[in-house]
Amino acid sequence: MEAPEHWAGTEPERVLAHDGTPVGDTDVGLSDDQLRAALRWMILARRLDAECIALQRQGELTVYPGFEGQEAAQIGSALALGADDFVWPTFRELAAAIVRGVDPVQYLWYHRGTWHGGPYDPRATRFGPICIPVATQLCHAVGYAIGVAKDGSDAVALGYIGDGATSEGDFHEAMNLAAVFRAPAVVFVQNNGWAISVPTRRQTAGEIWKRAEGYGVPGVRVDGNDVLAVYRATADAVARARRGDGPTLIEALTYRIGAHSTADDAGRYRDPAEVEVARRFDPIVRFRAWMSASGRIDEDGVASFEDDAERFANDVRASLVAEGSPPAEWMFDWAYAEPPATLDRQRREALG
Amino acid sequence: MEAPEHWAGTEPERVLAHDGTPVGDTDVGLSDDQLRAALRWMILARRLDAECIALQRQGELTVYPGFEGQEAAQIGSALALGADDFVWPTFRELAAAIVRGVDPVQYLWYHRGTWHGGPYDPRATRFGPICIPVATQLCHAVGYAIGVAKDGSDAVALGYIGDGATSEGDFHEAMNLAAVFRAPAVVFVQNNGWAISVPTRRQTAGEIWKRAEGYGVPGVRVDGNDVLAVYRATADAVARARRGDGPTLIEALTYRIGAHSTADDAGRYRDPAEVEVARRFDPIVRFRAWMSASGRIDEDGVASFEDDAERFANDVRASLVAEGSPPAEWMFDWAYAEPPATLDRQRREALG
Amino acid sequence: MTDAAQHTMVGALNQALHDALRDDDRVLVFGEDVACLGGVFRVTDGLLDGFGGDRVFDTPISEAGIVGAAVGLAFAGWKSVVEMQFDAFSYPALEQIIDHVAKMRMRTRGRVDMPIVVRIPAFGGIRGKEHHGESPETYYVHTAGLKVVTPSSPLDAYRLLRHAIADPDPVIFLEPKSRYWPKEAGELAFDGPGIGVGRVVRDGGACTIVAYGSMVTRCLEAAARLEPGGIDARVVDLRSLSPLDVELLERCAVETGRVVVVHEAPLTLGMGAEVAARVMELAFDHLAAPVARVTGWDVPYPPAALEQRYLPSVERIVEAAREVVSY
Amino acid sequence: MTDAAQHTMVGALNQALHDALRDDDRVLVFGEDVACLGGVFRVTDGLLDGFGGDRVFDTPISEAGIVGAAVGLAFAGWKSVVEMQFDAFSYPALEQIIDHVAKMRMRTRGRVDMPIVVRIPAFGGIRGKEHHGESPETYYVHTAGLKVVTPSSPLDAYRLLRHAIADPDPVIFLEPKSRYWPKEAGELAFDGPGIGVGRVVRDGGACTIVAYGSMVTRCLEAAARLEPGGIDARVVDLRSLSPLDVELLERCAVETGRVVVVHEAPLTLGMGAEVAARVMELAFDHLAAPVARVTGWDVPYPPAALEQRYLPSVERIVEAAREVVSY
Ligand SMILES: Cc1ncc(C[n+]2csc(CCOP(=O)(O)OP(=O)(O)O)c2C)c(N)n1
Ligand SMILES: Cc1ncc(C[n+]2csc(CCOP(=O)(O)OP(=O)(O)O)c2C)c(N)n1
Ligand SMILES: [Mg+2]
Ligand SMILES: [Mg+2]
Repeated sequence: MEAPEHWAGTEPERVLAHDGTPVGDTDVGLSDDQLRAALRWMILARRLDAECIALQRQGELTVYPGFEGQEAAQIGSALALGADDFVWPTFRELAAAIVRGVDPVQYLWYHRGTWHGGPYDPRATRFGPICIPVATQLCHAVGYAIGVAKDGSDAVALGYIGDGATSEGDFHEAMNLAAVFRAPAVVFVQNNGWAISVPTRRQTAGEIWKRAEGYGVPGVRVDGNDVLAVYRATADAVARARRGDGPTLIEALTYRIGAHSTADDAGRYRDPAEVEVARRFDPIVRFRAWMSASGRIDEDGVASFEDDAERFANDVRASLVAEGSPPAEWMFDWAYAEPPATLDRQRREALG
Repeated sequence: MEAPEHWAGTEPERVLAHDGTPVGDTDVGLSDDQLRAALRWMILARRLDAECIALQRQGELTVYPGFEGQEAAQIGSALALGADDFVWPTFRELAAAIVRGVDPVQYLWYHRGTWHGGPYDPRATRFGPICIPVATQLCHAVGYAIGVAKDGSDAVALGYIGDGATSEGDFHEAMNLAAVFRAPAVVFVQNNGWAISVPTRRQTAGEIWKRAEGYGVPGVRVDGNDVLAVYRATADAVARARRGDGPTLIEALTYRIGAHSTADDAGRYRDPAEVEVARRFDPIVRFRAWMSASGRIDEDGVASFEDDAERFANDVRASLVAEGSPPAEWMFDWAYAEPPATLDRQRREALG
Repeated sequence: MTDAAQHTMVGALNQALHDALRDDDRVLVFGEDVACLGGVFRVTDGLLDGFGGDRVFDTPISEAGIVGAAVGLAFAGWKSVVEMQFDAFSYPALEQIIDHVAKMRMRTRGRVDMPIVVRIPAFGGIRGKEHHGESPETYYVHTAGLKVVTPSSPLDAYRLLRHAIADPDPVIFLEPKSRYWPKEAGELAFDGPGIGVGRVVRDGGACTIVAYGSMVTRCLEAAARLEPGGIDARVVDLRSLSPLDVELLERCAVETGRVVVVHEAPLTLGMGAEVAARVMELAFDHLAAPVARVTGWDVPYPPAALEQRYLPSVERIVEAAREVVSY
Repeated sequence: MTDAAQHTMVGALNQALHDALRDDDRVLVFGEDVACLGGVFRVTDGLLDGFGGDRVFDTPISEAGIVGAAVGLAFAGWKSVVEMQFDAFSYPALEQIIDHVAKMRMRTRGRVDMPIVVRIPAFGGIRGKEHHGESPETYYVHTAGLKVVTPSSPLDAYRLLRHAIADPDPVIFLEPKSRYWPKEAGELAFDGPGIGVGRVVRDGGACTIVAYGSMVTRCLEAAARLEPGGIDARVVDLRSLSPLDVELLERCAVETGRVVVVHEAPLTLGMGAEVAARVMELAFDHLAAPVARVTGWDVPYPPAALEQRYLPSVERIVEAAREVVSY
């Protein structure tokens, strides 16, 4: 196998070849500092992902869905957003979350079973609550986009979604509503080849980006392991949305290197050889190769990022394991703005 | 306005120009007798539609959704089906129903408020129950198609749906499932320009037939007022499905001449001028013009069809108004295969 | 608006939407056919003209998308009043309502309110087609995080809808179709009992008949029929199905000792079950008879020809009241 | 299978599916991740190898489509056993279930059966993520036309699933996740009580504790704790939530005069409401105390860290039993 099978078909937009040699204009609008920051985020994210898997094994997290291999897709797209833009994530966008400034410890409250959705402030961070029912968040993204446009803001909503989730009715309803209302929204599909045990070819018989035309909106297929291409495709879509030209559907071809989650045993349904092939297309290796070849970073620079990553991961672990259990009152505090009398009685029974 | 606005964009497949002059191969696989039968069905259907509206005005039907203007779309597609093929209708396919041999009186039990879904035998008639929650029937069509294929039958399922209903998640899920399982299904969209008060342009920003490519299946746009073109497009799709080559999405451009239903006042949202324009594209006038011009039928022939239609409509009326109310037992007889004890008690209370 | 003014429920609801749009520029009204057409029941008639397409707009046929969009709009600070065209057509939105509308506030630890009103023309009795006469209240009342209300009269419809739109929590607003057209005289006013409060619409000491929405009138008719026989029945309009006015239920149960609960929805796990359970919990020692439930049967809602054989009739209500009184 | 054999509920369900596929070649098993993976809980493990991809297959992530397809398959004479991966993920299919699965038989005047089984890993207690610990039974039990069952033990899980698959009517089959792994010894057998029949799992005369699914074990623990205090509690496993075994409820209420009902679902309109209402209707004169409901709170299901503060604890059940007995 040359490459993961779901990458077949239409060639995706690409700036860097798999080995890091440029095949397109590498000036995607990122300064050298920003490029170094992107590489740093990718190194930090991967290290954090590994730490989370370790934390889960040690019982500090309940279940954790890793994102190894998807760093370019998440970080390239997240970096293309402005401060006012709003992200509507699934359950696998921890990399995008930290880039957007979400406190990883608060984010991990979710995977620790401390609180639903992530207790960070979604309005302040412009990062929506972790969303489990697949595809439902896209409807929120579109509604939000319609709403900010009504206020004359030029903010954009970006909704992440996986390949498997595109089979849900909510994907369709959200896409169609976004198109009809020309909502300033970007639907970013991370096609990582798998939906738990189901490969993309059994999820759909077409190419996901091609669905765009049916909605009358632009569709883009991009190499999701090429951070520069992902950045450019997302930046273009965001600019289009800001201009008032409506939504864009982006399919980013990437790969889920790990199992679906720490609760999953991919060995039951996936040939390890496929993963080995996919590893040859590592997004960090590729970007780093170009960064050094183009003299933008040297060994020491990378080493310092790795040190940062080590510290970052250790800090997250330290703060997370120090977190206690939430008070039981929390069950009752936010079910309603003012709890009805009947619920107050239950609260007393539960806490008293 | 030259033509209804939702007909703009991609030119639909067409055999007869609006004035009835051939613009394509008129040999679509129908013998002269079959062509005359098609014209006869169209004349009968329109007359029956008018009768139903009268019946509703006289209180013999509760609410009735007319199909004037959609005769070619419904009859052309229904005639392209084989005896074993199965139709999954919406609430507006009375014309297709009679072509398929459904007893119109039994069908109208539904609009009379006598029984849900139509009390005709859906298995014997190969015509599914009248379906109200829009788009839901497409999932049934696809499941049925998957099922008959498992039995090695070469039967095909055809699901009708309206333009408005294509915005529902079930449209998407059904299309995607059909494509993934290469189900022998045909999804036939009657785009009549309106979904109650919402015009197609506010229902979707794209062209409906173009959604097909996103699912990896063929899509066809056909002139829904050209019975020959509709027949050919449907026959091709049915043949493809029979061959095991999977589903097809057909968008038939037609027009809803009447209001959404007898309960609707289209004057509140639709410019009557638009209807006048649409009337110029009458499917019966067009087909009849070609039939006579090509010497396939003469005035007497048409007159005899109109007499048949008159008799047909009168017979339907006579039998329908003779129908009494259903016995109250029916409420309890079929809720479960064997009613649970608790329900038996309710039954006695209700009937005793 | 003069005291003499006569209002239908459709008119009162329309006025409530109009006044809410006027008083709060964060309020939006959208759904299927609500703008140009003014709704299939005309409840939103004229709102497009009055407030423009930015605040009152038609959507594609996408109930899940409509409700999901309302969730996103809430994050952007908008208060959505959406319409589900008929009872059964709210079911495609149940996932969005149960998973997000009801839970988002708790999920975000109170940081994000969900001031969403989902208007649903509900219940039967209008000779509607299949899926046009259902009583969906149980699905919503059982869902923690939602409030569920239903008016029984035009004036109360105005008040309840204003309260629902002003509420920071999501409210499922069930409109009794069969009561859309009867008139009531009086002034449409916001003040008065809000959500969570039931009301006694007829006083009496022999028994309490509990109902809501479309059934309240029938219960009043039943009470009138019972009077000559010496049974003066109290009639309670719950108004708020969630939260329930348990204080009122307790008081009536204690004072009358006999309770009948009436609704169109099927018996099993219909509101009557909760009312019966609460009454027993709160007034067991005062009950002289078991709480009687007069409801629709445990079968799918029947066609128009049979709906009056399905819905609680005045006769059945009278019968049940006589039984609890003579128990 | 020898009598000594030990079975987990996962194993018993897997065997039931295997045996149903073997005994009836019209049975199909499909859903998300059920074939290659064998289900996220391994309930469908090995079925693909045993019966091939034509009868056991994975689907795209489309709950509405999956259930809708099952309806069409029923018209083609197939009996579908579909899996909704977790409780909350059955909500996207509610429209298909309420509008079609439950009503198609009546709609077609009995001409078309809907032999569909919707398997749903349900209830909480496994420290699951949001939407992975809900109790959806009320939504289904209130829907006329459906049957709803839930087993509490491996042997009964086998029996109930076989009965569900053999039933001509649609059955919602709720699997208590938290009881998937404990073992039970015995022979997996089809015969024995079917749908509509509850069972007494512990005899006793002081009071009756009614439960189902995951809560049955806790109620047995509670009963054991009550015994030393001289309270011999009877424990009833409803098994069938719809139809309800009202004869059994009546008999137990009459014989013990005191009833406690326990479930994970929120109090309001949870099964306890129906049980309480029925018990009052059927045994009012025999009741020495109001029926007590020990349930989840009326809030969204909490995160793992708090779920044991939400679920009925053995202590709360014991407490409630003491109260009804000493009432
Ligand atoms: C409505 C719904 N159905 C089922 C699930 C269970 N589930 C969780 S993740 C998942 C697979 C998602 O695959 P994909 O969309 O490709 O995202 P990925 O896991 O690859 O990031 C499924 C089926 C769910 N979360 N929501
Ligand atoms: C799920 C659902 N939502 C809403 C409705 C109410 N409704 C009935 S017909 C209709 C419009 C359908 O338009 P279209 O699909 O174009 O079919 P047409 O009426 O033009 O034949 C609507 C919104 C419904 N029947 N089902
Ligand atoms: Mg994936
Ligand atoms: Mg239409």
